[in-house]
Amino acid sequence: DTSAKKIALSNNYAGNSWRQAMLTSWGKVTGEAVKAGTVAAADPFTTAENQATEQAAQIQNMILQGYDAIVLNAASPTALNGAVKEACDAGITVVSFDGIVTEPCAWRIAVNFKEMGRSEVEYLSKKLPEGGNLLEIRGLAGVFVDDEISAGIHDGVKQYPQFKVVGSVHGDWAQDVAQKAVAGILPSLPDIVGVVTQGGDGYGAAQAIAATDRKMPTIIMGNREDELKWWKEQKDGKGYETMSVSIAPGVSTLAFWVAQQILDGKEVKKDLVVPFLRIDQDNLETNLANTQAGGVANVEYTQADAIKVIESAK
Amino acid sequence: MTPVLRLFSKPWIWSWLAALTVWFLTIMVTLGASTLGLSQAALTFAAFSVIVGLGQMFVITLGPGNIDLSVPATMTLAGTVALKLMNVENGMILPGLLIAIVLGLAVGLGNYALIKALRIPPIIATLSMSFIVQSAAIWTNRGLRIKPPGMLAEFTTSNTLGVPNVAIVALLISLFAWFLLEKTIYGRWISAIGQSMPAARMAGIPVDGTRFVTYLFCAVLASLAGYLLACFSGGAALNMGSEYLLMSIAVVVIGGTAVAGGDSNVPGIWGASLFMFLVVSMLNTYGVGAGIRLIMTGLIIISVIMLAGGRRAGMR
Amino acid sequence: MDEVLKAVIAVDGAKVSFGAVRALDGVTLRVMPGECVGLVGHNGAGKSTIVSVINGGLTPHEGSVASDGERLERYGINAARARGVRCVFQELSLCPNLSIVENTRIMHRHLGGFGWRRRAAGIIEKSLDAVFPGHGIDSGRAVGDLSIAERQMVEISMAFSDAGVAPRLVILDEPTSSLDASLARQMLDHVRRFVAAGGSVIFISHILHEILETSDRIVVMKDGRVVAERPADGFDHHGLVEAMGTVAKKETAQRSTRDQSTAPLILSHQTKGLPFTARKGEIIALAGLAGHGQTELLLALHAAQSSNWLPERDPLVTFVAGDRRLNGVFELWSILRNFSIASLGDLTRRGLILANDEETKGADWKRRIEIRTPDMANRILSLSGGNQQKVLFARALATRAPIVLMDDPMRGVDVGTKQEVYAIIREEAAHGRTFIWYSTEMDEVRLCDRVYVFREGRITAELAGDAVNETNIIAASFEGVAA
Amino acid sequence: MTFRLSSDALRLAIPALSLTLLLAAVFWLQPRAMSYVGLNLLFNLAVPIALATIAQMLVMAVNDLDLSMGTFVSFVACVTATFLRDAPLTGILILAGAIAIYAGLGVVIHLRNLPSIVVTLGMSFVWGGLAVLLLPAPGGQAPDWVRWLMTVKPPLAPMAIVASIAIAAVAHLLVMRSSLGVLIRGIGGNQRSVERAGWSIVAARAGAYGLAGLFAVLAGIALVGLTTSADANIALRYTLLSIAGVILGGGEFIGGRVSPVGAVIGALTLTLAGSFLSFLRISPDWQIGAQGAILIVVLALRLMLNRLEKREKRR
Ligand SMILES: Nc1ncnc2c1ncn2[C@@H]1O[C@H](COP(=O)(O)OP(=O)(O)OP(=O)(O)O)[C@@H](O)[C@H]1O
Ligand SMILES: Nc1ncnc2c1ncn2[C@@H]1O[C@H](COP(=O)(O)OP(=O)(O)OP(=O)(O)O)[C@@H](O)[C@H]1O
Ligand SMILES: [Mg+2]
Ligand SMILES: [Mg+2]
Repeated sequence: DTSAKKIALSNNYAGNSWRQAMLTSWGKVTGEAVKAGTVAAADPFTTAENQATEQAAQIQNMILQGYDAIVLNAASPTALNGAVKEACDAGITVVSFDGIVTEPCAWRIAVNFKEMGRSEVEYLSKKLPEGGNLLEIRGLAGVFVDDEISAGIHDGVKQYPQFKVVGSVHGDWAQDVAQKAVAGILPSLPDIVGVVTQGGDGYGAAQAIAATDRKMPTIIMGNREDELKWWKEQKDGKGYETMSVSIAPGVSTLAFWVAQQILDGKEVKKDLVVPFLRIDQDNLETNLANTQAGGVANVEYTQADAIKVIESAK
Repeated sequence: MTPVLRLFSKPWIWSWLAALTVWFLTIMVTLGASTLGLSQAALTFAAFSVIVGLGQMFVITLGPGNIDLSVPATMTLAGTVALKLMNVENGMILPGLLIAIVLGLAVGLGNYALIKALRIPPIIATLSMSFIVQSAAIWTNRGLRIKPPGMLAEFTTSNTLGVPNVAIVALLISLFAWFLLEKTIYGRWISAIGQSMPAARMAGIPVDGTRFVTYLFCAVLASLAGYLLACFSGGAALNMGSEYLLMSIAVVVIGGTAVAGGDSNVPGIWGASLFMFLVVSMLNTYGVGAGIRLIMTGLIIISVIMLAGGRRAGMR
Repeated sequence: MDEVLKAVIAVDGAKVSFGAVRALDGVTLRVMPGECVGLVGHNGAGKSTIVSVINGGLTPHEGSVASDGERLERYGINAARARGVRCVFQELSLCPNLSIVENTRIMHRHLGGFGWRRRAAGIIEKSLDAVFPGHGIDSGRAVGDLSIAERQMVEISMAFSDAGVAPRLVILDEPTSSLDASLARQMLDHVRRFVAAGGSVIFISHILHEILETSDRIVVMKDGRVVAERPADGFDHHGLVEAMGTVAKKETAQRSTRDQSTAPLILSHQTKGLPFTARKGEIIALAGLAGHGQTELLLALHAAQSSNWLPERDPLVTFVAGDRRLNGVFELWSILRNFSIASLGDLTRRGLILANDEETKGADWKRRIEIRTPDMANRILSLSGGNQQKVLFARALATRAPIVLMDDPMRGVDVGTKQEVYAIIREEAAHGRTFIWYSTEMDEVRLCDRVYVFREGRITAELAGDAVNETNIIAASFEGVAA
Repeated sequence: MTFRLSSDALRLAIPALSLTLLLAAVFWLQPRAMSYVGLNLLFNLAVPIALATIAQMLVMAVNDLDLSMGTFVSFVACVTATFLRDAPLTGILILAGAIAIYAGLGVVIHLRNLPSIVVTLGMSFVWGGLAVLLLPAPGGQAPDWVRWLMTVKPPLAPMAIVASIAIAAVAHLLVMRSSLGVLIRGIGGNQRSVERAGWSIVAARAGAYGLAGLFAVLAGIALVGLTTSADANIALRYTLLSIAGVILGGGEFIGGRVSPVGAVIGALTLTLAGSFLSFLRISPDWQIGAQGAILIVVLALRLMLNRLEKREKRR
C-alpha cells in the first residue's frame, strides 16, 4: 500500500517542447493517481537553468521535505551522484529516467541512446544501400546524451562503411540553432544523402536545406509535431521517405509507476530499459493524429505497463 | 591622415576585417564554390544578431554597468505569444507583430522600473526580469511549437534579388538606428549620458526619460527579433533566445562599441554579427570540434579588443 | 654650493611640459633643513607641478634633483619617501572606502607585518594629537564617513606622522582650504613647531596672510618660472600680490553698485538656513568656506527646476560646472558637440538635428568668447583647461534659460580668461539674466550684487550693497552669524 | 545619540538580516531543516558558491568584473575530476597555471587599459572550450581526499556551516585585515593615491586577480567534492550567482566597497532562496519566475535598509 507515500519529480530543464510534454504527462497521470489514492502526492519541481548544481540542491531539499521517492531526470549522469547518495542514505527511493544517474543505489530507466544513433544509420543503409555522405547534427556539447547518440552514429557508420560523415555541427537540440549551424556549413559540403540527428533538430535542418537548391536528403526526424507534419507534407507531395525516432516524454509516467511499485515493496531490477518511440513511413499518420499540435509524439504509461516492464526485466 | 589610415582608426574596421578573413578562409575550402550560399546564410543569420545587438548597443552606450540580460527571454516570450495569437492565419500577421511589440514595451518598462525604483543594478535587475519573462513564456503555451502564418514564413525565408529578406529588415532597422544615433537629439543624449551621467544631467538632458526609452527600445528590438526568428525557423521554442544572450553582448563589444559607454557604432554590429556566424561555420567546415571552436572564439574576441586598443579611462 | 650640500631637496633648472603647455620652465628651488618655504602664484603657475617633481611623481624633462648634496639620478616616489619627503595634495587623496588606520597603512609602505593595525593606529593617533589637539576623530572610522574638514585634518596628520622614516620635508599644497580658522591656526602652529625642531616645509596657499606669517622664505611663481624669492619679512601683502602679477586686482575692484531689489522675483527656494531668492538680472554669490553646502544648493536648485523624465522646451535654469571632468565636459566629443548639447532643443526640428544651424551657432559663439581652436570639430580635450571652461560657459549662455547656475566655474582658469568671462557675465546680467555664482575667490564674490554666506550646509548671512566686503564675508563664514 | 553604527557594520547588517528572515521562513515551512543533517543539506552546495563569490568579490574590489567565473569553475571542476585524481602533480601544475593566467589577466587589463568585461567574456569561451576538451562527456571522479573533506561530519555544526564560517573568516582576514587586502581595496577606492604612496598597481592588481583565481580554483574543487564528478557545464550559473552574491552581501560594483563576510552571507542567501521556493511548492510554470521575484525582493530589502542607513547617517 503506497497511499501514504509521497513522490517528487526532479526535473532539470523545462525549456523545450519535449520537457513540457513530459511535465504535462506527469501532471495528467500522477494527478489521477493521487485522486485515486494510489499515492499521497506527486509534486513536480523544475530548476531554472539546467545546471547540475542547482538540481543537486533541489534533491537535497526534497530529502528535507520528506519525500519517499524521487523521480529524476538528471542534468548530468555523474554530477548528481553526491546528492543521490545522500537521498538513498536517507532511505529515499531514487528512480532516474531519460537523463539517468550512475550512482548504484538509484534505479535507471534507460534509453539505449547509443543504439538509437546506430539504428539511424541502419535505417539509412536499408533505404540507401549504395551509401553516401552524411551530415551529423549533434546536441549540446559536453552533455552525456549528445556523446552517446553521436557515438552510436559513428558505430553505425563503421558498421556500414558505405556511409561517410562529412560534416558535424552542434544544433543544441533546438530547431533554430540547428538551422543556423546547418546553413553555415552547408555551402561547403559536397552532396549529402542523409542527415542524422538527435531529436528536436530535424525540422531546422530541413528548413536550412530547403533554403538552398540542394536535393532534400533523408533527414531522420525526432518525433516533434512540426517535424512529423513537414514529413507528412513531403510524403504526400513527393513521396518523401524517412523515419523518426526519439524517447517518448511520457517515460516520466513510467518512472512514476516504477517508483510506486518499488515503494510498494516490489523487487525491481536496478536497470530497466524502455524502447524508444519510433515512427515509420506507414504509421506516420496515426502518430501524427495522436500528437498535440506543436508537441511531441508521446506515449503515457499505466501501472500495468510498468509492471510488465518490471517483469520482463527479471 | 591618408584615407587608409583613417579607415584603420575606425573602431568597427577590426570586426569587418575579421569577418572578411574568416569568410575567405571558409570559401577557399570549396575553392569559391560556396561563395553565394555562404554569403546568403551569413546575411540571414547575422540579421538576427544585428537586431538584438542594436538594442543591446543602445543600452551599453548608456554607460558602465548598463546591460540587458533579459534579451533571450523577451525573444522567447514575444515569439511564442505572437505565434499563438496568429495561429497560422495570414490575417493575424499585424496583430501578432503588435502584440510582440507590446510585450517588448512591457518588459522594457519592467526592467527600468526595477533599475530606477528599486535601484537594482541593471545586470541583476534584467536577469531577475528574464526569469519572470521566461516563466510567462512557459505559462502561456507550455512550449508548443505553433507554425507561423504561411505568408510570414514565406517572407522570412526567401530572398529579394538574392538578398535574404530578414537581412533587408535588419538593414532597415540598422539604418533607423544609425539615423537615431547620428541625426537626432536622442542619439546625442544617450551618448552624453554614457560619457558622464552627472554631466548629462547638468546639461539639462532628461536622463531618466532617455534611459527609460533606451531600455524600451532594446526590449522592443529583442521582441521583434523573437517574432522574426520564430517565423523564420517555423515556430517558437522556449529555448530559442538562449543563444542570443552572449551573442548580443559579443557583437556589440567586438563591433567596437565602447564598453565604457558613450560611443557606439552601427557598422561594427554588422561586421561582428557576420563574423560570429562565419567563425562557427569556418570551424565547422574545417571539422574542428566544439572545444577548439570555443577556445578560438574566445581568443579571437580578446585579440580584437587588444587590436582595437584599450580605451582611455576605460572603466571595466 | 654650500647651500646645495645642506639642502634637503634641491631642484635645479627643472623643465616640464604637457604637450604644448610649459608647466615648468626652468625652476630652481632649494629647501633647507629647519625652514618653511611659502610658495605662491596664480592658478596654473606650476606650483603643483614642482611639488610633483619634488615628491618623485614626475620626472622633469630637463634639470636635476639633488638631496643632501647628492645628485639623484633615479629619483622616484619611493626614493623621495625614503628621504622623508611627504606630501599633502591639493585634491583629497585618501581612499574613501578605507578606514583611517588602513589609509595610514597605504601611506606607509613599510608598516607591514603582524600587528600593523595597532601600530598604524598608534602612529596616526599620535600625529593627530600632535597637530590637532582635541580633534576627536576615531581612527577606526572610514574616511568616506568623515566631513571634508576631518578628512583634511587626517591627511595633514598623515604627512607629519612617523612610521620608521621620519618626515624631513612636508609639502602642503593648499592644506587649509577646508579648515576653519582655529583648525588652520593649529596646523600653522604645528608647522612652526616642526620647523623649529629642524624639519622643512613647503607651504602652498592662496591665503596670503597664512603664507606671510608662517613662512621663513617666500617663492613666487608665474607661468612656470620663479619670479621672486625673498625672506618672508621682505614681503608685505601688497608686495606679494604685485610679485604674483595679478592684474585682476585693479579691474575686479570696480564693483558695480547696481540695486536690483525692485526687479521681479524669478526664483525662491526654501533652505535649511535663511530663505534663498533671486531676482531678474541679479548676480548672486554663494560664499563661505569651500564645501559648506554651496554646491548642494546649486544642485538642489537645478534638480528642482529641471525634469529628469521629459525634455523641456524652455528650461528655467542652466548650469556651468566647476569640476569639468566630473560634470562638465563630454570627453569623447568634439568642441562643437560639447557646446551645443544644452541648447540642442533649439537646434532641432521634430527631434532632428539641424546640422547647419548647429555649426553656425557654434561658429558664432567661438567668435564671441574667443575659443582658441582652429576647428570646432576638434576634440574637446585638445583645448587647454581654460578654453574648455569657456566652452562650458558658452554652452550655458547659448541656452535661453534665464537663470545661470555656476559652481565655482573659474577653478583653474587663468587671469585673462577670467576677465573675459566677467565681462560676458556683466553684459548678460544687464540684459536680464540672473547668475547664481558659487565662488571661493573673494574677488569674484565682490563682483556680485548680493551674497549669501554658507556655513555648515546652511545659509547664515545675506549681504547686499556696501555690506559685500571681505571682512563681513569672512566674519560670516567663520562665526556663522550674520554680520 | 553617541552610539553610532559604522558604515561597514551596517553594510553587514542588511545581508545578515535578510538571511535570518529567509532562514526563519524556511524553518517555519520545513521544521525538519532545523537539524544537523537539515542544515547541511540546506547549505552544503553554498560552499562552492561562497568561494566563487569571494573570488568575484576580489575582482570587483579593484573595480573590475569577471564574466568568466562560471566557466572557469567548470574548467577547474573538470581538472579536479580528471588530472587531480589520476595524476595529482600534473593536476596541481594545471591549476597553478590557471591561477597564473588569472594573475596575468589582471596585468594585461591594467597595462593595456582594457575593459575587464570584454577580456573575461573572451576568457569564458576559452575556459569553456578547455573544459569541453577535457571532458567531452560528463564524468571523472572526485579525488578521495576532496570527497572526504566535503562529506566529513564535524561535531557540533555540520560541514557546510563550518566551511562557510571558515571561508568567511579566512577571506575576512585576507581582504579586510591584511596589508594586501587593504592595498587591493585601496585601488578600488582611489587608485591614484595608492600609486602616489609608492605601490605598484600592476603587482597589486595581479595579486587581486591571482587570489581570485585561487578562490575560484577552491570553488571548483569543493564543487567536485560535493557532486563527485564533473562536466563542462557544471558551474555556468556561478558567474551571475557570484555577482549577485557580492551585491546581496553589500558589495558595490565600484569604489572598492566589498565585504567578504557579506559575500558569504550573500551566497548562503541565494542558496537558501532556492530552497525556500521549492518548499513553497509553486506551480512548475512559475518556479523559474519565482527565482527572479525573490532576487528582486531581497534586493528591494537592501534598498529599504540602505535608506534607513542614510537616515541614520544624516542624524
Ligand atoms: N597632467 C597634465 N597634463 C596636462 N597639463 C598639465 C598636467 N598637469 C598640469 N598641467 C598644466 O601645467 C600647468 C601648471 O599646473 P599646476 O597644477 O602646477 O598649477 P598650480 O600652480 O598648482 O595651479 P593651482 O593654483 O590652480 O593649483 C597648468 O597649465 C596645467 O594645465
Ligand atoms: N591632455 C590631458 N591628458 C591627461 N590629463 C590631463 C590632460 N589635460 C589635463 N589633464 C588633467 O587635468 C588636470 C588639471 O589640468 P587642467 O586641464 O585643469 O589645466 P588648467 O590649468 O585648468 O588649464 P589652463 O592652463 O588652460 O587654464 C591636470 O592636472 C591633469 O591631471
Ligand atoms: Mg591649473
Ligand atoms: Mg595646484
